[in-house]
Amino acid sequence: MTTETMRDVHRATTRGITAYRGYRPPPGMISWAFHRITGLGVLLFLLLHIVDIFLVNYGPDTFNELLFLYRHPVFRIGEIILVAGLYYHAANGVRIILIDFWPAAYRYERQLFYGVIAVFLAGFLPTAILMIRAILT
Amino acid sequence: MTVARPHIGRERPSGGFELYSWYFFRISGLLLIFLAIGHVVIMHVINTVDEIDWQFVADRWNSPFWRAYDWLMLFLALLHGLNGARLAVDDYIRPQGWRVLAHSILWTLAIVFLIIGSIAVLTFDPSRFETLAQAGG
Amino acid sequence: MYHRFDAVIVGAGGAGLMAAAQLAGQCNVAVISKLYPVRSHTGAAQGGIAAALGNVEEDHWIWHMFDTVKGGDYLVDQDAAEVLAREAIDAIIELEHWGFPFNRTPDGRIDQRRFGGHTRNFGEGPVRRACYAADRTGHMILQTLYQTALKKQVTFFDEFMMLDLLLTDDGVCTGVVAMDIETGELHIFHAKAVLLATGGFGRVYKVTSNALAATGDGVAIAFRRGIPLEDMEFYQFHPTGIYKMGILLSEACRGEGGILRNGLGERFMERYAPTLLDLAPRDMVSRAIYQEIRAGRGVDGKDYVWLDLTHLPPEVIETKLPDITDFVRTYLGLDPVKDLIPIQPTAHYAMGGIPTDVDGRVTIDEKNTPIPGLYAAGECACVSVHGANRLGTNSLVDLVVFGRRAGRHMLTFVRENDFHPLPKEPDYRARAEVEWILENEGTERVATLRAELQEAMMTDAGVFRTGDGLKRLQQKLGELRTRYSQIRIDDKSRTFNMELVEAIELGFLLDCAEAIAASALAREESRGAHYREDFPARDDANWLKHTLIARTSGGLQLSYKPVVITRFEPKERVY
Amino acid sequence: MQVTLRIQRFNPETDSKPYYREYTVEVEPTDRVLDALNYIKWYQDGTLTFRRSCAHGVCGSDAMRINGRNRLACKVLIKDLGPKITIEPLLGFRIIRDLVVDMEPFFAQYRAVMPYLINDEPPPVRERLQSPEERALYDDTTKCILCACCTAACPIFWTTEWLGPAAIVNAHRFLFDSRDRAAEERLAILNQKFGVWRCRTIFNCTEACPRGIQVTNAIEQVKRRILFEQS
Ligand SMILES: Cc1cc2nc3c(=O)[nH]c(=O)nc-3n(C[C@H](O)[C@H](O)[C@H](O)COP(=O)(O)OP(=O)(O)OC[C@H]3O[C@@H](n4cnc5c(N)ncnc54)[C@H](O)[C@@H]3O)c2cc1C
Ligand code: HEM
Ligand code: SF4
Ligand code: F3S
Ligand code: FES
Repeated sequence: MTTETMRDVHRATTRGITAYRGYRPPPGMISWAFHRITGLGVLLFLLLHIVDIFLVNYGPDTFNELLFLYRHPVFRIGEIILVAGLYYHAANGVRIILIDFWPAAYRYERQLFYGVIAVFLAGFLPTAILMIRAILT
Repeated sequence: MTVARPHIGRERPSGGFELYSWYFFRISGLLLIFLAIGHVVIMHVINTVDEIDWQFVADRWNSPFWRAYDWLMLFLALLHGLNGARLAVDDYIRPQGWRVLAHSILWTLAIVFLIIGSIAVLTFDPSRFETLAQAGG
Repeated sequence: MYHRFDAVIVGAGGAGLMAAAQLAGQCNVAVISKLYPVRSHTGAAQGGIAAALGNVEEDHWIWHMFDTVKGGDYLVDQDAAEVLAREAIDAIIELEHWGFPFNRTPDGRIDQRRFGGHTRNFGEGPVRRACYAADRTGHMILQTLYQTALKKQVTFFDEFMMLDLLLTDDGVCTGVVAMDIETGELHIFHAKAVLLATGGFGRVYKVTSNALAATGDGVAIAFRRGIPLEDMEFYQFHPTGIYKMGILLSEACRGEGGILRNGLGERFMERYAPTLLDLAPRDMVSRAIYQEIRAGRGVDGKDYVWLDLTHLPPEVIETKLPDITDFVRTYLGLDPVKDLIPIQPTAHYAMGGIPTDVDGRVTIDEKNTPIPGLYAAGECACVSVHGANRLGTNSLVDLVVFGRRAGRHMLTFVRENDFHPLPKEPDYRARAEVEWILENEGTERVATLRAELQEAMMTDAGVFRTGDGLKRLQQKLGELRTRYSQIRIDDKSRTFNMELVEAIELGFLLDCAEAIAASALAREESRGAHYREDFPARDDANWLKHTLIARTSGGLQLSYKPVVITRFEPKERVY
Repeated sequence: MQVTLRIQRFNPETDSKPYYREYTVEVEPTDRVLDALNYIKWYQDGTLTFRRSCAHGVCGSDAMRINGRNRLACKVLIKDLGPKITIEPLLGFRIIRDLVVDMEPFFAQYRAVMPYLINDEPPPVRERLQSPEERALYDDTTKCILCACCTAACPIFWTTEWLGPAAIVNAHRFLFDSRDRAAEERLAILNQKFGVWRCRTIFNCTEACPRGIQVTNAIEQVKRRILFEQS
């Protein structure tokens, strides 16, 4: 089948993103949804971050002025979420890579998923405590 | 009517890009565990945004190591993330025209951000501002 | 809508697809099926397909032929049985070359296992003759044949239901009429040759291993068009169906060493078949089970007994009978490794059907006169290789051997003959039937009638039969026939009207039931699967002959044709 | 016991869009969902439309969404679902009527991977040899009954064009068969844009497969095969 016919077939049948609501998601689907959301979220932050880092070239005044934004409480909370997202994305990414390259891994799909949650929490909780403490002081 | 279309004959399509993209996700992902998480831990956990300012960046980028580190992270994360965004585009935008447009935007973003990011990381010269500051102060 | 094909095959089970594979690429062929081909009931077959390959122990086609003849209680046409046993070997090899994933022996050849009634050296003891792929042999056959048909670019009309067969007044077959189920539209298929491969009619019985779609459509349509049906009284009950549900637990369970036990825990087959024990032919085992139950030795006084696999090594159960294990776990919540399985005989296979010769040509009388252009193969046909009782694994052989022969004969036929003109208004009968059912404003529900039919058939035309019972059954069928003209369906739309389909199918079931009842009442002897309590002995002097039953304007008409005997003289059947 | 089935209905002749109807039936806990559906069709509302045939999970006719997950109606028992059951057609396909969807695109995907043995070498007189170990490599994927539970459970299939897990399972069945000679062509098809790389290892397919096929594993094996053979 050519790409063209593949597309025809699909055009007549697809339900689009609304279909997500119609399926009671198994763990794998949840983990993927989070992987995608966190990946895109981190990307968004990265793009912003590149812009602001570019501003170092405009000298300390411009740059430091901008930093006030970063110190705003809303941003501080966003920062924690960013870290959470990245940790989750990294842990789940490792799970995916394991499934890809370790032939027996599919048997432990559920366990690996719980492993991701465990690794995520183990990394994130101490980080979060440190970060919250920093905000409060 | 469900008359089966005659089956489509043997053909030898070409592919390849998706394979490299898939591979790149995994390799860059593994490297990003060290780069991105290391970065986040250093910049957002051990140090906090309270401590970070223009001078902090300037000091850090005195070392070629950190410059290389940051540039590699920028490069990998940007391509990894935008490639991920491309997957999302393929999933959610199906009209051919819109899809081409979205892909063009992603590629443009990749090039533009790679350039401004590289300018920031590679061409930043703090001494320029130090002399300026001294001269002005 | 009008279509024109050299050959049209109705039914995409093993028989239909095997024939299609012969014709594809050689002539213009279409396959019509009311189900998607891979949904056909061949896919449910479990245990195996017999062929005397001799891969694991010595075996010869003539032993296979003998077992087939003896298993069929000598009602088998021996010329056909010889073709079956000889060509089985070729057919299996051909299937293997097409990709069939057989289980293998350690040296890489096709593995074989034991099955009921298959013996070494004319009955000395069990032999390993059944080639298999775990317990999904039928699934693999169906898949392999469908794949081959795709490879050969066969044209499929999926979810098209045949409603009528087009015969001219001078008795030539010119095509079929079918309904596109999705739209309700009628299509006329004009053809030089037509093959009926529509499968069995297990749904005339209440407890059956057959699919809901196994409603004898082809058999009934042929019957309605004046073609006689052969040996309809012989209907096989498989001993091991899941209690109440009828889901089949293959004979392979016993082939791998499973044992039947009554309520007292006894291995009761010792009393009925001392040599082959649990692997005796199905008719004998089914009767034995009922005799135990009648003698009060069913489990808890109920109408079931146990199938015991618990003594088998767990890995045999898991690897050689995985699907069966899955059925037992899913539907009974039991684990065959540890638990006894409640079983009961289940209606399984029609030995009778549309009479054909060894080339699949449909014949219409005692002299085997063929109808030009009409063929039948598979469970809907009766070449008579199964006689009064089919051996396990012989049906799949039947499909591939005679499906193949029918296909090849059709090919020569379509090359040598031209299209015959269609009769005038070819679809008027089918159209009338559809419109009648859609518009009838009666009071009877299809499901109620069907349930009563199945109940009556189970009681009076099941494993045990009596003259009185069959007469009572005929009366009941007459009553159901009248009530059928009073049906009313809720669904009046054209799009995918499954209620309409079920109503049409009920009509087919009634036809099959009538043929069974009348044939069974006439045969005053017991042979194979046909057991008359009022005539418990086999009577070769009067009854070593095939029944033919035809629908004529003056009612049902019975006639008989002789059995072909070539190598083996009828003997008493002991195991 | 009494159960309530909430069933999505749609008849293109009379309805502009799907809607739900509730039915209450008396069933045994050990009955199949299919039994309940049949009961409704036979004795309450003949217009309810669904496909079915074998009634014991081997023909693949009655794949549908039961309480939000793709299942065969004949392989789910009432007792495992409780008294409230929601039944909807498979996602991602055009609805023909009620629970019946157009399966043609699904079979088109299947045909696209050349699902048949290709070996143009003249065959031996007897069978081609294959060791039990070689046979075991593709055993799992021969079990597929083409029910579409997997493909219709894959979120990628709902939103974009791709071969889907069932087609890959059937490609796997031949790719890992030692008798087949067309691996290169099949891998080339699977390496295309809409091929295996669209799979994001979501595992919905494996979770849904009524035959217990390790669908994701099969897809991963194909990916690795392309990776190590093509690059
Ligand atoms: C549970 C079970 C297990 C079995 N196990 C074994 C075994 O181990 N070994 C063995 O040898 N045999 C076995 N059998 C018997 C064997 O499987 C069947 O007899 C055989 O598969 C019948 O094949 P067929 O091609 O004649 O028909 P089927 O496979 O039943 O196909 C019938 C075809 O006809 C089509 N059709 C029907 N009516 C119409 C119509 N009106 N219009 C259009 N198309 C129509 C259907 O769609 C279908 O495609 C088993 C049977 C059952 C039920
Ligand atoms: C920290 C280590 C990281 C690892 C181990 C990792 C791993 C992965 C992997 C393996 C994939 C491929 C998923 C698939 O093919 O199904 C992926 C996808 C993705 N990654 Fe990362 N990644 C990391 C960091 C990042 C970062 C920093 C970003 C953002 C800039 C990012 C954004 C994305 C996006 C958007 C996707 C696409 C998700 C999808 O649509 O399925 N990742 N990641
Ligand atoms: S892989 Fe499983 S779920 Fe998918 S079509 Fe085959 S049997 Fe159905
Ligand atoms: S659900 Fe879909 S994404 Fe892959 S693992 Fe299964 S095919
Ligand atoms: S009816 Fe055959 S799979 Fe459910």
